[in-house]
Amino acid sequence: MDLLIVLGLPLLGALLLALFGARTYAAELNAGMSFATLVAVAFLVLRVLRHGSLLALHEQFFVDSFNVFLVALTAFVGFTTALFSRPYMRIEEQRGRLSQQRLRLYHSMYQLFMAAMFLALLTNNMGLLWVAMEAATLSTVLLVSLYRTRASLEAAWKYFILCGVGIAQALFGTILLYFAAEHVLGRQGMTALLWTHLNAVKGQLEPRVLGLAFVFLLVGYGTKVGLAPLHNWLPDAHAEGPTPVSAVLSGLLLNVALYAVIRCKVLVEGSIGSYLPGRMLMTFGLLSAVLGAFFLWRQRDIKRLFGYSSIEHMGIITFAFGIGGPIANFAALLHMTVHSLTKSSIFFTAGHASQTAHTQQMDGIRGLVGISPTIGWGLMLGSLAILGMPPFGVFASEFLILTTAMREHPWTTPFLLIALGVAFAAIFRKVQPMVFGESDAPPLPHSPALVPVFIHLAIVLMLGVYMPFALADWYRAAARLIGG
Amino acid sequence: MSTLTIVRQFGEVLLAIAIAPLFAGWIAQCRAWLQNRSAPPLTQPYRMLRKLFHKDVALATDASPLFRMTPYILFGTMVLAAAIIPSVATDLPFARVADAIALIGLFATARVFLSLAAMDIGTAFGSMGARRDMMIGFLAEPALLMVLFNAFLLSGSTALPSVVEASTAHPFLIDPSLVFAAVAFLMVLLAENARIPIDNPATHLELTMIHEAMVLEFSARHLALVEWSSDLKLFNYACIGFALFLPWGIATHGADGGLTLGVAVIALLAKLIVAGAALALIESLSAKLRIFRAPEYLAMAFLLAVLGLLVHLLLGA
Amino acid sequence: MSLAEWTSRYMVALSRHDLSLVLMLVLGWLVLGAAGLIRPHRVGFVAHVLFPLGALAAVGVAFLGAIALLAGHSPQILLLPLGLPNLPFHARLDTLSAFFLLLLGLAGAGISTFAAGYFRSGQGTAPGLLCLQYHVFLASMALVILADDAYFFMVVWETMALSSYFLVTSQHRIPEIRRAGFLYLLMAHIGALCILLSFGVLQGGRWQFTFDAMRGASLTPFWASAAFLLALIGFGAKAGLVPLHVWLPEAHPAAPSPVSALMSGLMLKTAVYGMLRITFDLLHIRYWWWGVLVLGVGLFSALFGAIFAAVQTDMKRLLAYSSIENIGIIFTGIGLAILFAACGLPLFAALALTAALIHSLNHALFKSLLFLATGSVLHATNQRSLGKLGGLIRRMPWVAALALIGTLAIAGLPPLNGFVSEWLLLQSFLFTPQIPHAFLNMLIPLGAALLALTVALAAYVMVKFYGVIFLGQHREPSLVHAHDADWLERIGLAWLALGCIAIGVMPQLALRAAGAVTGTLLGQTVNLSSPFWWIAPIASKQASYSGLILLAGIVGVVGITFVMVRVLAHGRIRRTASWDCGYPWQTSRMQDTAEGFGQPIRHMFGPFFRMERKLPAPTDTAPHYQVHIEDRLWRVLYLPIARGVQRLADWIGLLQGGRLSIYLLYSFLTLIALLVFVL
Amino acid sequence: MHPSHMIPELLKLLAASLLLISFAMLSRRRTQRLITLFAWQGSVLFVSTLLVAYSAGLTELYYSATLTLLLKVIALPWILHRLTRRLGAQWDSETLVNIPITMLVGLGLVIFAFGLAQPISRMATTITRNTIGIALAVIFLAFLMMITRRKAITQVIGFLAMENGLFFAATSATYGMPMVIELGIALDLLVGFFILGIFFFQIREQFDSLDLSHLESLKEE
Repeated sequence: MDLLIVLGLPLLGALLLALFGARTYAAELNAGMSFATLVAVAFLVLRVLRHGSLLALHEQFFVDSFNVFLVALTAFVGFTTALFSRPYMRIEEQRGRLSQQRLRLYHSMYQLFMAAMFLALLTNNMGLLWVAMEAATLSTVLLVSLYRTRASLEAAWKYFILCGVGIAQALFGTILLYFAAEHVLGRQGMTALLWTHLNAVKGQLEPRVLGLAFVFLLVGYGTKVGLAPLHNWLPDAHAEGPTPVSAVLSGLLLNVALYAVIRCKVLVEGSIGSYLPGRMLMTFGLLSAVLGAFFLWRQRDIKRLFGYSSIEHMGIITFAFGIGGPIANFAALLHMTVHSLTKSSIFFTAGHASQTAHTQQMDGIRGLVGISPTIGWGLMLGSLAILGMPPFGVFASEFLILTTAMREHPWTTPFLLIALGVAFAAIFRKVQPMVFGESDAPPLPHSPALVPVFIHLAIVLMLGVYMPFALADWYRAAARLIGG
Repeated sequence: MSTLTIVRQFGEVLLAIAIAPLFAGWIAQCRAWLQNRSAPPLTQPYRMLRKLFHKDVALATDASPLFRMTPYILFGTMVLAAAIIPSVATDLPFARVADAIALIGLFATARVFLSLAAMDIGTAFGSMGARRDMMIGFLAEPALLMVLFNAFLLSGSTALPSVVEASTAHPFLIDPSLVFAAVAFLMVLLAENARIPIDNPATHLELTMIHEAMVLEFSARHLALVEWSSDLKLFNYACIGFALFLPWGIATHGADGGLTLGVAVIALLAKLIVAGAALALIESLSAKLRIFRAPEYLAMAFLLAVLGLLVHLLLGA
Repeated sequence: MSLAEWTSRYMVALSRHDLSLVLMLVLGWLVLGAAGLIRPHRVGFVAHVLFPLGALAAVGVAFLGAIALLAGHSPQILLLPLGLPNLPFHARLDTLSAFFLLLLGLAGAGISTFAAGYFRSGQGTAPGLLCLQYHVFLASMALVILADDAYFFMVVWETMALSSYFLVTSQHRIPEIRRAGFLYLLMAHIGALCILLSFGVLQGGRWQFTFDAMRGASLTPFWASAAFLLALIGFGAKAGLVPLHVWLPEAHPAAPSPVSALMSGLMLKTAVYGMLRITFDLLHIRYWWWGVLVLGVGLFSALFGAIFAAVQTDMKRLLAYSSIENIGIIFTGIGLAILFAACGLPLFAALALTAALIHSLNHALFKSLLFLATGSVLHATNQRSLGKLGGLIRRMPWVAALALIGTLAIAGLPPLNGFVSEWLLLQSFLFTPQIPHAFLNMLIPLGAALLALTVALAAYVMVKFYGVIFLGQHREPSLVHAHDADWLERIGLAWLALGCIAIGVMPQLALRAAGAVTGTLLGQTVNLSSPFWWIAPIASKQASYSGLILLAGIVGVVGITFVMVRVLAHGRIRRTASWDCGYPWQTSRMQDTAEGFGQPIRHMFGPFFRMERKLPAPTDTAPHYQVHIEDRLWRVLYLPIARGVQRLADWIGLLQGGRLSIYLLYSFLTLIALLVFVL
Repeated sequence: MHPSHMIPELLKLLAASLLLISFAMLSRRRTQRLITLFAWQGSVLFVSTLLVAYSAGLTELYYSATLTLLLKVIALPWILHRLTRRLGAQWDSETLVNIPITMLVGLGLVIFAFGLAQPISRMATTITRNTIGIALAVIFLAFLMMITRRKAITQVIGFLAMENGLFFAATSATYGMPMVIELGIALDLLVGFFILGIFFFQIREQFDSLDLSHLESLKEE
């Protein structure tokens, strides 16, 4: 039941905001709806914690330890982002970059996007998963092109075409999956696409077909994860869309796409019973991490910079899932969490920073601590966190990933070392002058909403030095479920 | 330790203090003869000291306490060194306070203080001399250490008394490695004591002087102490050389009654006479090197010491 | 009952709860740091309340460390309610950590006291924030020493780097300082990653990141060596071993002087600690070539540091390079220890290790002392360049006198502490001919010569340092207004100077402390039976040294001489101008400059440097001489790496050409490739 | 000859024609023609779906057949025609790779697709066994078309052609996906298409052309 509420609330929000999105209280409404969703999710989570995983509506929807924590994360970041976007969008509007109508579009699309992601996470049906992913793409296309500038249009177009084509591959993969499942499960009751059923019989599915299916699914959803070399849409979309959108793209959409990939990986690995999928993920992961790191080196635009850093981190996570096994999966899940928290908080500060300096070019941003200490320190700490500096949680996961890699696949560690080292140099040499040094820019008209930033960073910090048992068990259960 | 050893200890120290100027004077006399000048009397150094002690001190206006302390410290370290080196007998209460390496350290202390004092007044010459003297120092020390390595390999100890006793145990042993080491030591000795070919104690030609440049600002009793301690330094080096290479005659532990001590003193004087003459000869035969030839010279010394070492390891003595 | 009994009983009682007490003090540091944020801009409160308290805590840490060393009981372990699931933070206090705690406390106390007088409000970070960063830095160093599992270790290790980075960049408005900070943090991070990988090799199995598990794990020779090399790179980068030293001469001068003291005096020692921990504790086996490697690197770093220190013209850079030199000496000792241990000569290994440990302690004391002294000079004159100082002994007698002790100590002169450790190291070199390897037993003795050269060079450098700053004439007229340090600073300096003297005249105490460590690490100690003023590490017959008697002797003789001279020669003292060689127009500018003092070194060790000299032409009306010294390694090693990354980045950038068709092509080709792969 | 035997033959015929149309699309330059071809492709798809529905007697396939008819034969082509006329984008400028080479590559892709489909067709139980290879080929060719074309509209047509291939795969290989999914997919397609429509106008008003060469400013310079 509350599962339906979780799905329904954002849809309702989308509807309401489509109607009243242009009003002055739209931003508050947006935040309010997101908060309601968060509460509903909290109830859902409690139920799952109490009674374990559950199925609903003819098994079309289900919640297990893997997706429930992603749902919680999504709801939380969705809420904080809504909080952040309130003052941010106000300022944008004041500066005349957005009209009331655009704001309406923005708000309702934001809610729609959330709805799509919840659907993708909660559905048990691989087909619906695909539909939801497509829906998420479409809604974000509109969000990315919100400013209707040449650059934003170009970014949106590329985003649309690349992800559309990618998602088409995913559909073909899904068809193949269905094709294989049908022989085992038959057509009755439409169970042939239900993940739980597939998971139950994965041993009997035809390996060759699933091998092919996995390739298509990987390429398809991998495009949305932003795995190199399918990543090209990502930096453009992150740089040109409004900052809150960049935050949710990096923080949530990538996770959801990766979630889809992992669901498929579980099935396929079970079927063909070889390390092939794992190896593929590891290769993609390493490639993305290294390429992402080197891309970072030559960035000038602050949001582009952190877009590439998302590619790098998604690479690391994918790599960890590729290694598989309790520790690596655990680390990967942890990294998913801390990355989305940290990255979204960074985008918050970056957005305000570029508003303060009236430019996204990093050479134009200077001496933030002088102008507004909260923004400056927020950016500095966030960057240090994302660079894997303890005691932040990102370090915890990287610690586990590196040590496990050293144990299981030593040959990969040099690449990881290069990736992390280069990324560190690349990001930090840009961030330092932005935060420190002199500047004479005036502070922002609206006081920036940096509470979300520090909440996120606080959680990340806590995960680095102390992990609540509930959370730990939760991760462990999920890790066991992914297996590999 | 018995009163006897203490008496012996003080006796040795006093002897050293007493005859160090004499040794310097003797060398000067030999040099004069070799360069057929009319030689100054042997007592010349003593007269000089006496005169200096009774003069008034002309102290530079902004000389710091460091400057005024230095002569005493120099003298102190040198006397202490004399107390440590077994020049007459090995069984000395002070001998175990510092082994040969610590002895080098002691000399280094003296050098550093002198250099600091030289820089204290802030004249061009002072700091120039200090710089050069420190340079000679850090070039000489590795060579000296290698020499000590040789001694150590033979006796299994860096404590001079043990070295002496080890080598006097089987008399007239000439280990081939010692030959190299001895030459190296001699070269170091010349360099460390500001003698030709590195420095010329008799010069006041400003651009070439090292030691003299440093002591330029000292006067009267300060100068006296500085001079005396440099005499002591030379004497000490000579005694180290004797201990390492010609230990015969030194009264060893146990066998050090009055008679042997007398013999030891005679032996010491004999050695000093010979050594002084030899030094004078070398100095008169060799020409002073340019300051930047010094590295080559001391590298040579180092090389010889290392050769000695290798020879020893090779012949597995 | 008698006082002795009472104290001993008291000690035992204390030593039982050593670890928890230490942790409490560390927590106290953190609390003090946080308290700084209450009134971030109130200098009085921060400086005169918080920092002295921090100093007290440091004394406590030192005291507890000393007790733990004396008690010498089996290590205490404590699990903290923090950390990863299945991996709570483990803290452990054994003799090795106790020794370094002692070091940390002793030096830390002096530095904190000094800092209380030093920090003023002004440009840059607010005092309160500085206080936080400072105490977090101290605490993290203490925790690094106490950590007993890889994760805890890495967390506090990086926290240490981070807090020190913020301290270094406290004057972040100056671009050079930002650059230094960046370089520092980058090197620190890469080093940390290497250490992390080394732990990855050492781990005892899944989730087995505690040091105990690592001790249990058995590695093949290949992996053992891999772990060792990774650790060497990681800790070497932190310690500033050549060629990983480039950050050090930049970062240490950039920081405020107390922080430079902390970094040079203490932080570098945590790297030494880590090296010892992994090599002698976690790894169950050692190979002789490890020792040779460390020895070589150490000797080279030592010589390199000394040579570069000799040509510096900035007093803090000079000290930074001299830190590289001393770290090199310490690692030389470690290398010898590994070599001896691998060759089955535990006694000599113990000797070398003792030398390394004591030198760590000494360096912590005198390097902090000197950095703090430069801090006072900086405050008094606002000058860091040696070329603009001089004659300060007459303006700041206190600082000058205390700095003189530090100078003599670091120059390795008896009867001070620097000499003790160097003497021990040379002693252990004397046994290298006994190594059962042809060539090694002939080559390594030469290392002793190299060491001697380094030590003598250090003396040269220190004469330059002290002479140019404190002696001679003022090179700038403004120096007349220089004022002496205030009382808190003096106390801090005096404390450290006292430490130098104490260890110098009573080396046996340090020897016993180090003995406890070697006893646990190697199961072997040097001879500790001699009385406290006397050391004879192997045998009294073999070699012995007594700082106390030496000092007493010198003082005695000097005293007697002084009295005699007073009695016999009663010449008066006449103040006159210094002798001008008949050229009366001498100015203070005619003194030997720092460059001039470095000239022989430049001349002799030319190949080490990259020199850019600007010589005046004979016709110049205003002749101007300028020389710029640069580290060759920077151009040979680091710039190529940077360029390589840049080039690679440019190539990879071409992937993002902006053409949609090309992007589509990528995904198409990926698809095809994968399909072929699964076919 | 009994119809139940004729149907498979017919389906193969249709599949072949589908492939033929894809090649034709690859070779055409004029946008109008492309749209017509796309419509033809849709109708072929429609017929084949009908046949499958009839032979397998699945009511839901009839629905999806009608869906195809409405969406792909009538709606989209019509809108596309209007768009092209409104935007005056009848002509596609030169392709990036010249046509013959494109054809050759296409040929290679077809072979690859068939080879890939072998194992799958072997285990297929549906009467439309080996058509999945053709579906795959259609998808590849559409992909190729998207890569080689310069204009926004032509890229979109390629995209839609790809969807057709997917539909064909779905029906031929698996008698169509569950209805829910079909509907969802159709919906997404429609929405996406309208968004595209909006985009065309936006792009036109910003760059006053639909030539993709204008959309190359975002890159690593």
